[in-house]
Amino acid sequence: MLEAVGLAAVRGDRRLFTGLAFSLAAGELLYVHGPNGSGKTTLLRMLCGLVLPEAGEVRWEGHSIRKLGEDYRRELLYLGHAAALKDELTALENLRVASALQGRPVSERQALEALDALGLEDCADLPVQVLSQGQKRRVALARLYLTPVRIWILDEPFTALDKKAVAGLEQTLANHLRGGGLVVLTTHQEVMLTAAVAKTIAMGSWGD
Amino acid sequence: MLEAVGLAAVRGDRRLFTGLAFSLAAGELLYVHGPNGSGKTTLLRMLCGLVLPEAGEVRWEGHSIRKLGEDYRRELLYLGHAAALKDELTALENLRVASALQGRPVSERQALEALDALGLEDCADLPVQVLSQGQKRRVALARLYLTPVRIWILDEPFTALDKKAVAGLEQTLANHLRGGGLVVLTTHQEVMLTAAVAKTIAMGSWGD
Amino acid sequence: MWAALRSMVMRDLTLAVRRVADVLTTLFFFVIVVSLFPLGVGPEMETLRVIAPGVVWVAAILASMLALGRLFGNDYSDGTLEQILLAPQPLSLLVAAKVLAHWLVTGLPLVLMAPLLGLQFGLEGEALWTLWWTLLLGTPAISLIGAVGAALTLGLRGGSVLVSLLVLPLYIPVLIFGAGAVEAQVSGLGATAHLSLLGAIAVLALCFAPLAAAAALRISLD
Amino acid sequence: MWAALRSMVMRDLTLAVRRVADVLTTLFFFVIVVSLFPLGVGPEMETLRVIAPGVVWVAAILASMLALGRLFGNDYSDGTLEQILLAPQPLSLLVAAKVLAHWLVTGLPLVLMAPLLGLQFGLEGEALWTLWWTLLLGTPAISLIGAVGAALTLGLRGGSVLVSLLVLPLYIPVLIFGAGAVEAQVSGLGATAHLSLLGAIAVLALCFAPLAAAAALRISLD
Amino acid sequence: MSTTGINWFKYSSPATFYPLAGRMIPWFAGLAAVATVAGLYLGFFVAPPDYQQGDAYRIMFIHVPAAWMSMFIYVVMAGYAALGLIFNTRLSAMMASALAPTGALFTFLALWTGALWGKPMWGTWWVWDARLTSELILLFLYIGYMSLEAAIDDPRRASRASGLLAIVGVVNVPIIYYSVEWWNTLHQGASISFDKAPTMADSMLAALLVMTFACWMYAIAVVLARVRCIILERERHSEWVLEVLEEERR
Amino acid sequence: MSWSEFWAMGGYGAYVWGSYGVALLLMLMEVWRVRQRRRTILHRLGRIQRRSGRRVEHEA
Ligand code: HEM
Ligand SMILES: Nc1ncnc2c1ncn2[C@@H]1O[C@H](COP(=O)(O)OP(=O)(O)OP(=O)(O)O)[C@@H](O)[C@H]1O
Ligand SMILES: Nc1ncnc2c1ncn2[C@@H]1O[C@H](COP(=O)(O)OP(=O)(O)OP(=O)(O)O)[C@@H](O)[C@H]1O
Ligand SMILES: [Mg+2]
Ligand SMILES: [Mg+2]
Repeated sequence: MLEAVGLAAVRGDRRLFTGLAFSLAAGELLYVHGPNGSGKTTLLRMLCGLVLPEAGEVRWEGHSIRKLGEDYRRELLYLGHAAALKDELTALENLRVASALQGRPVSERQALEALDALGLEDCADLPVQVLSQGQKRRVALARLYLTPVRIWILDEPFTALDKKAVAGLEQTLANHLRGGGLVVLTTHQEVMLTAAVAKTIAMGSWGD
Repeated sequence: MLEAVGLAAVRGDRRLFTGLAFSLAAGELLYVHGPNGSGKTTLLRMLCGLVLPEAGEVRWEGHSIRKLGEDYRRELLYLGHAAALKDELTALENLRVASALQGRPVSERQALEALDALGLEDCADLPVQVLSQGQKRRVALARLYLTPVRIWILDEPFTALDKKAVAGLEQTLANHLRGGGLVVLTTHQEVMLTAAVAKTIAMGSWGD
Repeated sequence: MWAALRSMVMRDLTLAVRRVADVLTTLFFFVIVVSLFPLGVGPEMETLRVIAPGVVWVAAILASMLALGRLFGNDYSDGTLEQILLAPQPLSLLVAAKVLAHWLVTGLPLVLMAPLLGLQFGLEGEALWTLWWTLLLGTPAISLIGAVGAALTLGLRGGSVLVSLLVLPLYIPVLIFGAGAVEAQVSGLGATAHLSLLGAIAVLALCFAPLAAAAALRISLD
Repeated sequence: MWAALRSMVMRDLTLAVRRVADVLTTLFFFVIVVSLFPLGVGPEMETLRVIAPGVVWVAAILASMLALGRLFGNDYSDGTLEQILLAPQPLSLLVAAKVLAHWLVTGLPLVLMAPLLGLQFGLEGEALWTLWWTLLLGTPAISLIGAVGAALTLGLRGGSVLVSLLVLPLYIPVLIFGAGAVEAQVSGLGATAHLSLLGAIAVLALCFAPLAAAAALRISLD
Repeated sequence: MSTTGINWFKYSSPATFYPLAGRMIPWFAGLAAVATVAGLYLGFFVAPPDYQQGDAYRIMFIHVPAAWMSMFIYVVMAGYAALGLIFNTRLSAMMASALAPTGALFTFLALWTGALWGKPMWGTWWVWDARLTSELILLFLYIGYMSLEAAIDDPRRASRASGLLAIVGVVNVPIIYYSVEWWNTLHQGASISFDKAPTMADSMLAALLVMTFACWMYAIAVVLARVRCIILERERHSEWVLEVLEEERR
Repeated sequence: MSWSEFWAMGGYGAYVWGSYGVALLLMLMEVWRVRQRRRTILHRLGRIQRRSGRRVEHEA
């Protein structure tokens, strides 16, 4: 169970939110929405432990994530605004390096399968530089098929994806939830998933 | 009259378009649309003379714009993806510097009026750094109210603008067209203007 | 046209005032590099006096080279450079205006600071004066030549290191005459020959560098 | 864990091979700066031999300082650094792995090239050998210390100049012992004392710099 | 109409040059091999030892051609770059970038062989003499040219940018040369100067000329081979490349 | 003149052969690099050709 208790964020002059709280059990999805600049990305990075809360704390299974440290990070997969890909490496190399960093090296075959699942079979050996925006995004998303972690924190994963890929990703998210995973998601796009299952947080209403 | 004759663009490996041609008379609007990466920005920058066509040429009143040089640039206003604002200068200073560069210095009063017209009266003396995305965009757009040039080339001018500002900008464009101006426009958003008046070019269909 | 040029210079100066940290860092870099040498070479005044002009000049070149990144870099990344290219003025004049502002902000402080550093190395009187003159003539040439390199490497990966690779060979004549003048003065030969050559280089650079830099900008923004 | 560290090093080395221009530019910057000195100071071999260790060392420091921008910079701007922070390995070890790769790519070539430059300055035999050893011990320390500065200035405007202000003072001991060793050797005192001090600095840096850099990275990404 | 004419010209000239170069390469390579063997024979077996330098002077037969080539190639490269920039012809730009590595190679060889010659003759590997210094700077110019070209991803933009650099550099070469000469001779008598072999035997001169010829042939062959690669890389999307490849495969 | 004398070059053997050896080595390396480059580009072109061939079939 992922819990936020009385979270507050201040960036520069602005107080983005205060007293933000929620709890998310296994199999639940949290949909964070709100206008640009309302603090969605800040919240997600706070949940990962990248941003230090001004007040409050984030807890995983009842323990503060700052105490848990590596043990929490081992359960976590975060995909941010930036795709975290190296332009000079091929899609395949990027995927394998990312997995090894995550502490779970994968074989070439496994990585290829994940790329296949996203329709990237032709691009596996191309440097990411020459891929289109949407293809880049998919390479980043391929990690979802590789690392069996419980918490997925996804910042606008649907951007730059075409219709078919959006549907596929929604399917993947649903499967993950059915398997007892947790998902925290932000998106500006209206997708079916967010309409149905979701617990939501509307940003821009927590500030003062 | 602005004409394109057999334009071709190659970026890196990709041939973005070949044999692209159109002509645009006074009072006409050209709406360029197409998916991401299809070459819209490239085309617009080519029309400004910033990008050298791989083949073909752009003509203004029958003469190649490469020959015309400064005479063409004097008739032209281009607003690109980037707002071309200096974070450290105030909105007012930014506007006056931009106009002076364009060869038509404006007085403080004129600049303030233009900012007023866009609802920026409170922000005129703030450094652009602290303005919101939409306000920054408006400062850039304020140049439309200042420099009486005939050709407007606007790359996604509607991004980050709220509903009211979009309507205002459409009005401005319509006025400019009525006054015998030319507009080349790209946008991903569906706006009324593009539905009604426009000559359109669909990118992504000119390549091979 | 003059209005456009003047507003260009004024804008860059205003920006420099608002970002004063940038200006100071160049100056401090210069001071630090010069001060590193006694540490590396040892404290004998005799040696130091001999190498002083060379060291000051190399440090000045390195410092103004590092500042080159800011000559067009900020304007490039926020889109202003596109607007400058589209202005109905000769691009080379606008470039010259920008270089002037850049020199006032990065080159001139070095020139003013150099005599102090020369004193630390045991230079005196005539020698110091000559050093000052060479810097006054040489640093504008350096800014001008550097502008070409900066324009060529705009927006490239690892541009800051690349720019040094490109412009350092071109700086060599300036360095030779600049540092040589002081030595010639000290050895009693007189520095006029060196100084006039430096002046000639500066004038040449003033005539051609803005043109080359303008061409390079057009290429870089394509 | 070793797998993660190894893949970190291998990744950075692979990237360096793909961007070989980046690697070469650091090396050539070093070569060019060293070659500038004779041009500034004059061609007398006597003077050159005296200042050689200082010049080589100052150039090595400047070259590796310029390369610091790339240590975390690329990973920062494409988002990989966030992922590295989120990896379930101790961040300081990952940082150490990155610094190792960076040294192999930017420091080691300098070390290998230095004897050639020493020859150009008329150094020979023992002196050359000592210079080589000081660089072999000193450049890792420089990379390690630089990592802290690079991590602190990540994403700041004018970061590249700022980083030099931060790290140069920390480099001074390395510079003093590095250049001093060669002089001690030449003057017959023997360089062991200097070399062991350098070694001690390197070991200290190895122990603490990764921790400090890791903390700095967490701060910079907040 | 006129635009199609320009198109045809621009696309076809690499297309016609590519097979032509392919046919010429074996000839130049063969000439290079023959001339090298002949030159080495003349240089090592026919030419007598120098009365002052002994056999060490035989380094000359590679050093002097390499030094000459390094300078010629730079000028030729800048010329092609200028043509490419002014007339926007693709082939000249490609020629310029094909020349650079070979020029850098010869520059390095001139430095290397010169250093190896200097050690026995002057007792030092290196002096900061005018000619030596400007040769070193020439190497830097080549490297800068190649680095800039490598750093830009788009080949068309890369060749324009590096072409501009080559031109700026060539303007600077004489300036550098004279400034270095001045710098070096102004305030000290040349402590060490080039001893030209006082009377060069005919056989020495012959060997030198033949080796120079060999270097020329080698350079032309290699550059043509490289420019063929560059043509293929840059034109790989045009029809004729695929056709030519089909033909070659047959 | 014996071969050993020839290789000794009157005591300058290391310098003379160092020069010619490195020259030869670098030239061979250059030739090899050019060949490598040609092989790479031909390989890539082959792929492009096969792909475009496939596309044509597809359309037909
Ligand atoms: C690293 C050291 C050296 C470099 C960079 C170098 C460079 C050059 C260059 C650039 C040239 C062509 C100059 C011209 O044609 O005007 C040249 C020619 C020549 N060099 Fe060297 N050189 C070096 C060392 C030596 C040494 C040690 C010797 C003999 C002791 C030597 C003897 C010659 C001779 C005889 C010529 C032909 C001169 C002529 O044709 O005018 N060089 N060298
Ligand atoms: N250093 C800073 N100084 C001042 N304000 C800051 C600073 N850093 C961030 N901000 C502000 O804090 C807010 C952070 O927004 P955040 O990135 O979390 O928004 P978001 O909801 O993810 O927006 P988007 O939908 O555009 O992704 C923004 O309004 C930004 O202007
Ligand atoms: N140097 C390059 N090498 C390879 N491809 C390039 C290079 N520069 C641009 N491109 C490609 O050319 C295309 C240019 O797209 P452009 O910016 O014109 O698209 P756009 O239609 O404006 O897209 P958007 O809607 O995202 O603004 C992109 O697909 C880009 O990947
Ligand atoms: Mg966000
Ligand atoms: Mg666009």
